Amino acid sequence: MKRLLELNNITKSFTGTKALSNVSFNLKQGEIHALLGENGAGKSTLIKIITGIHQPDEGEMILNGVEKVKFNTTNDSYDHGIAAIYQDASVFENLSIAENIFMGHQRVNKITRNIKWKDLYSRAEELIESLEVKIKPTTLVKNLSIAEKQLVEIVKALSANAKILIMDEPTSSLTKEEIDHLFKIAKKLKSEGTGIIFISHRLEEVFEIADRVTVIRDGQFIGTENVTDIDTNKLVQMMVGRSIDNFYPKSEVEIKEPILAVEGLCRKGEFNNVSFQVHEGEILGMSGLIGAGRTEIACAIYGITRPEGGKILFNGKEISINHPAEALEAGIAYLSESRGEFGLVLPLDIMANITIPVLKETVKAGFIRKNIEKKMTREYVELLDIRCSGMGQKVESLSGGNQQKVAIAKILIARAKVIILDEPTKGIDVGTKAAVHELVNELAKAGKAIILISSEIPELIGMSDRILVIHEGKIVRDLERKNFTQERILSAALGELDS
Amino acid sequence: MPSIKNIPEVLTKTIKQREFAVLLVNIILIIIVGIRNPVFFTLENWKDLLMYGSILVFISIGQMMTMVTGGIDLSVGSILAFAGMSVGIIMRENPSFHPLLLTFFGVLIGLGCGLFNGLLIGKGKIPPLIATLATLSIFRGMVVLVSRSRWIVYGDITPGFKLIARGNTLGINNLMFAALIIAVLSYYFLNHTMTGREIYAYGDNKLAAKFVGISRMRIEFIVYMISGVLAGLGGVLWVSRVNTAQASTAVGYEMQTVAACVIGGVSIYGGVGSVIGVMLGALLFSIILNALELIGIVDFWKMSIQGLVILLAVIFDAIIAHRTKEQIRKQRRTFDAESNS
Amino acid sequence: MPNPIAENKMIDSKNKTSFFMRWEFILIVLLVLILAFIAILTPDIFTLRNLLDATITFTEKSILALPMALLIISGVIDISVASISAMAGVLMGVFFKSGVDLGTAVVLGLLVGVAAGFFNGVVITKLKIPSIVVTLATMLIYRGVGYILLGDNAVRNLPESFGVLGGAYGNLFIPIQAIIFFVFTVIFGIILQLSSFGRKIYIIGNNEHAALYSGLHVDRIRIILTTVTGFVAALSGILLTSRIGSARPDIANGNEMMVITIVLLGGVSIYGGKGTIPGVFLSCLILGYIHYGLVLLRIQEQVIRIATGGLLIIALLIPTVVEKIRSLRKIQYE
Amino acid sequence: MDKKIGILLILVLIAGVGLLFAGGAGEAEGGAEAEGYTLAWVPKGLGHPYFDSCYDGAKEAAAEYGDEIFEVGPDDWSVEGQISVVESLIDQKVDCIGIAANDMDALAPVCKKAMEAGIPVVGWDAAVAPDARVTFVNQASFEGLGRGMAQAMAELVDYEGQIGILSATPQAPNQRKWLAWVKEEYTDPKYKDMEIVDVVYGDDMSEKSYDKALGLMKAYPDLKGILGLSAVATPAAAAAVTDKGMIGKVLVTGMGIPSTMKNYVLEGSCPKFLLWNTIDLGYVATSIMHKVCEGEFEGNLGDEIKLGRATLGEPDSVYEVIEGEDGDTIVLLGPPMAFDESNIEKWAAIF
Repeated sequence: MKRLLELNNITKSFTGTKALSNVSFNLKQGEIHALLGENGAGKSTLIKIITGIHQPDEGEMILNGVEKVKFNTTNDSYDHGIAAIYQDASVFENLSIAENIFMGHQRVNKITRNIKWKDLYSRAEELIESLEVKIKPTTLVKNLSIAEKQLVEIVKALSANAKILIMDEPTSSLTKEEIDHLFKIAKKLKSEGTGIIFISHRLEEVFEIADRVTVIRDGQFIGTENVTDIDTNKLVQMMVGRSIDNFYPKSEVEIKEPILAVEGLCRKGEFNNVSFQVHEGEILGMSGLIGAGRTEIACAIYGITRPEGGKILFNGKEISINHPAEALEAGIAYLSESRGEFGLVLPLDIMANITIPVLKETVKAGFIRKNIEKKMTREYVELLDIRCSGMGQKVESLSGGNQQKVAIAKILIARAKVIILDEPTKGIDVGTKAAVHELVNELAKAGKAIILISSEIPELIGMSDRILVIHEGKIVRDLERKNFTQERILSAALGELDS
Repeated sequence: MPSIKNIPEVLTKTIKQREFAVLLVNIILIIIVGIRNPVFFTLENWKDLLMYGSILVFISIGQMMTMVTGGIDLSVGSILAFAGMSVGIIMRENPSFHPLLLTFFGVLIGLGCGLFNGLLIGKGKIPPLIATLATLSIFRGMVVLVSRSRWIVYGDITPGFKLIARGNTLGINNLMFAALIIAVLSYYFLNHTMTGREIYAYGDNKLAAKFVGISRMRIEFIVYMISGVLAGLGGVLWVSRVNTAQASTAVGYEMQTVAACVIGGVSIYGGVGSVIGVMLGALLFSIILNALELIGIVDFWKMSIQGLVILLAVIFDAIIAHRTKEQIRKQRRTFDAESNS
Repeated sequence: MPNPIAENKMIDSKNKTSFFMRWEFILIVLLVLILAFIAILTPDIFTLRNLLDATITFTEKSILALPMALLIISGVIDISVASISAMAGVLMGVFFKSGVDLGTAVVLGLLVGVAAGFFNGVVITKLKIPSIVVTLATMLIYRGVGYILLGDNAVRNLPESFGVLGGAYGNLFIPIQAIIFFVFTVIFGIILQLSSFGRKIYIIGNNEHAALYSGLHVDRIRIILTTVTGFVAALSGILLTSRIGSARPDIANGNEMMVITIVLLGGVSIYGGKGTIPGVFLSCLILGYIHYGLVLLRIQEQVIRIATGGLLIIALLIPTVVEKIRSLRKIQYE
Repeated sequence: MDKKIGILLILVLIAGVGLLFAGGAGEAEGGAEAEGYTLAWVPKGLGHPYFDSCYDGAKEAAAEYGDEIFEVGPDDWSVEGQISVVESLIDQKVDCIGIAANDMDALAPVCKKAMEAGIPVVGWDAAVAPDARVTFVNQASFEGLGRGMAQAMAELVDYEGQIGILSATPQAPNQRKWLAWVKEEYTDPKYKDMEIVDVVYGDDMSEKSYDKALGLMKAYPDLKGILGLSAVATPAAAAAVTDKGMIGKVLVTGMGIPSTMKNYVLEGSCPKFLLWNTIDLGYVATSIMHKVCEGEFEGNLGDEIKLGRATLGEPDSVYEVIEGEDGDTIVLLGPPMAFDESNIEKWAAIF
């Protein structure tokens, strides 16, 4: 089969730090090639070199086995039929779907140079339909759900009728059905001879869809395998350099008193009549599709938004929480799913980030005492073994996994009794993932009540004592551990109740 | 997804609501003032009003473009004065020059200033607010330097030059004609050319813009250039309208243009803004000034009242925006419980 | 996964930290050069007494630059300060005229500033309107109040004792204004650099969402800052009034631009989250003495105006250039 | 590439700023001489033809006495600006300061400070408080000019109809005094058919004054005349009248500078206006500054001084310190002088 793309001994460094060294990679026509590696392994950098956002310091890029190419802008790669879907949907909120799809590539009238709107919208219409989705191309993107924005991204890529399609964690914020849909599309394209580079942290997805898989670690090329020749453990080994025998070590903890209870919690358009209890030592899983209302419920409990009905009981006493500060005061902590936006202050150092919730404890006579702060921080840096050059290192220069650890440390330092973890392992590498799971168990052992929100059903099944399934803002299932099955949870999440 | 279906209506509605609101306020104001003082309705008055408004309109349009990219151009007032003063001097030295030639000079000077801003912001990566804050003083200083503290007075203005502002084209006063032309052109440019759309895209999401290969530098050069050119042209028309140019010409005018934009619903976060909105905003602003004149409101109240209007405009916007968000949220899904209750 | 922005940030931050290490240093060098400049060109004038006296001419702006720095670092800007100064000055005068004794009048004037700043803060935070737009509006409103009250008059013949405040003819060795300025610098320096409140300011300025999710009262802190700014603005207005011995609505015109210039030249990032009080303090002196020096050289005001603008631009270009040089070097190393 | 341009930009800026320094310094050199006194000439602000023509007179006198004179003033016409200018003049230890105060009281403290530092202060055009100056050269008695303008207006509209008044900045002391005298004059019964309908302020800015004048004509359709109380207001009003084609219907008078008023006088929108001889004002004030430095003149009531040349006010070129209207001591330049088509051409050429 013909080679669409060949990268030979690519090296790239940013201000001293080598992001890639001698990485080679190739993509055949009509194949789906998975690109795996822990966070900061260099996957995105490789992708950005292929799309022309970055230029390699060394190494060569060969198209169709013959043409040596060098891309200086994304337009160059676009013109060579390379299109990419980025994980963080990069869309223009205030522009229409159609404009988002064709921005920078609108067809214009030869003489008057004005954009051919009719043509634009009709082409957009076709493309959207080809995905069997129903959205008006004139809709402003800011009115779409995250998933729909992802789809816009995909359509954008298709519009290039690309020979090479790069999917950088396209599934990280899609629901199961949307993922299946996406895979259908991917396979369709594949059958038409398109080569697809597929990046994901969900190994099962890799096995489901990829033909070959290439692993890079710390900017080094580790190897390329046929998916049929390897299994999960082998793959994990390649990624982390060590094997992880047990992904989800569930340790039995005796469940004590109920500590937090919500009764008939409502908020128009988000969730309705939500009631549940969580006990000390319990890990309460929360499943459901993106946008089902899981995060909204958490935010309402944590005081980001105001519930419009129902009540929250803490240790049996009704409490009203109007601000996260009050939640923390009461003993409820929340880890947001997007750490960059809501979790961390990237430009500040680790110390400053971790101590935010307990700043007053670092203060003596009005001044922050660095030594106290250091002591408090070190404890958690060691506990979570955050890999850093020191407590003064800026968080933005940490790897994704370590950033997440810092975010978690911030939750722990608040000494909350109830901890809400929203997608704590989203987009972090397998190694850290295991560490996080370990930690969650530890917390449960220590008698904390934990609400674990996750889109990864295996994770929920592995970790939880009980699982609530949310669908369209309502709790549709409350499963005991003994009744956990992928199918039950999924069908409930999709709203197909088999009662 | 059931969610999306009903949202576009909601949104278009609110968008209308804003422009509509400005329009409404305009009308109400016109009526009130008209009742208080019939002179308001005289053709004379409207001519003055619009002549004042015209310059504000197209300079505000330039301002809008910079704001759409998420920037701002505080130096328009100084550029206007600089261009006006320079052209005045050129005219004083060579009264024989054709008005159009002089206008061309004005535009050229504006272009130069705009390019300088563009260079600082596009190349030098200086935040627009500060860059233009600095050039505001620089260009203002240049005004006095070139004038060598001799003003351009009525006597220096050639009859031909006076006609720039007072003459008519197709029966419409030149100022308004210019404003209209510029408005139409900008509308076309912003809504029907790739560059125009790229300006919105860039202001909307700079990262995404980078991904689709929109050049940051190009966009910023373009908008500050346009803003400069329009300010330069404005300077010429201004001098031709008031027949004088001095050190303090158009001091603080940038605030008026920003005000017109804000009232017209331009988002200072970038990405949002329409020519029509800005025109209405500028009109509203001119009407207020004119009205205060006519109703004989004591001079000293004017400043506060202007400020109040701007404040009300933005508060109104904020409330509308908040409402929309709530509406969209509440319509994301409906629960049986609610539907039967 | 780090997106390109994040990666660039990484590079920036690396430069910036090491760069900001040197930023204050650059300012010091600049200051020394300027003083040397004055000393050489006008040796007979270069006395400590004169230099201290000179501070009088820029204290009002300088003390205002301190809270403004905090405000901008927290991600808010207030361009209505000059108007608040004028309003406070006028109201103080009006109160005094209406028979209130001077002390009370001053206090009332300060309270007016507090109220004005508080109003700014509430509108900005509670209605979530960009601060620059809000204060653009209140700038006109507040400035107008002075004119509404005094119209074409000014409150004249305030008691001479009051004039001492402004240091205009207080015969102390160090003008009261200078003392106030230095004291304020120390206070604000401690607050921003050492206190937990200061830390919170940096956190909010860098990522207000994260701050909120970590339980910081973002709105409250910002309101406090605008209020403090209002207070200092009022104080600055009263000092000015005292210096010119009459309360008038047209004072402090355009000061907001000058103050912002000081703050930014001091190394504060207009995007919030970055900047230090020492930096701002230095840039106060730099701009103050540049102006003083050029006036001594009998250079026309407009030229000085241009020079100041040029200086600001140069200051702002330095980071860009430094960064470029660095990144180029780096690549060569590889 | 980028870097190159960045650096280039900086170089350009530095060069530019540098040049401007040079330029500025150059200007400052004006009229410098070895011996003689150093006189500081402080107008209300920079960039105004009126004050420029005053400075011309000042330079003439300085040259005559071999003194060095230089002009410094606030470019924003603000009280604060003027104060810091004087502050720096004190530090520079100039020999004498001649100032046209933006505010009588606001400038007093710093002028006192100057006097204490041994630097005499001579007021001209607009006074500082009496205790903060040696003397004040009054261009024309406020009463004389105020009543004069009132009469001129009355003659133009022959004693009947509505008139509007266009003044400068609200605070300006001169305008307020003139306005007072104008109103005083109109209390006389012979003006019973005349009515001052409104007083508006153009902040001494041409376009604002121009818009105000339009506003007056709009708000009062029966308006007969506009009285301009400043050298900016009058031409602006005249321009408005001319542009509105109201020549003859609305008549403008007041005070103005011949060169800026010429066309209006000839067109008839402003047939007549008043002013003093600004060059003489500068000349006299500077001469007095010199004498003060010499110690020949303390500004006591009745003191007399002889100037180098005859002036409009004093053909025999001898001036005497007289009692001013506010009981202060002043030197009066002389009566206001009227300009109309008979003499406009001649004077427009001069200033």
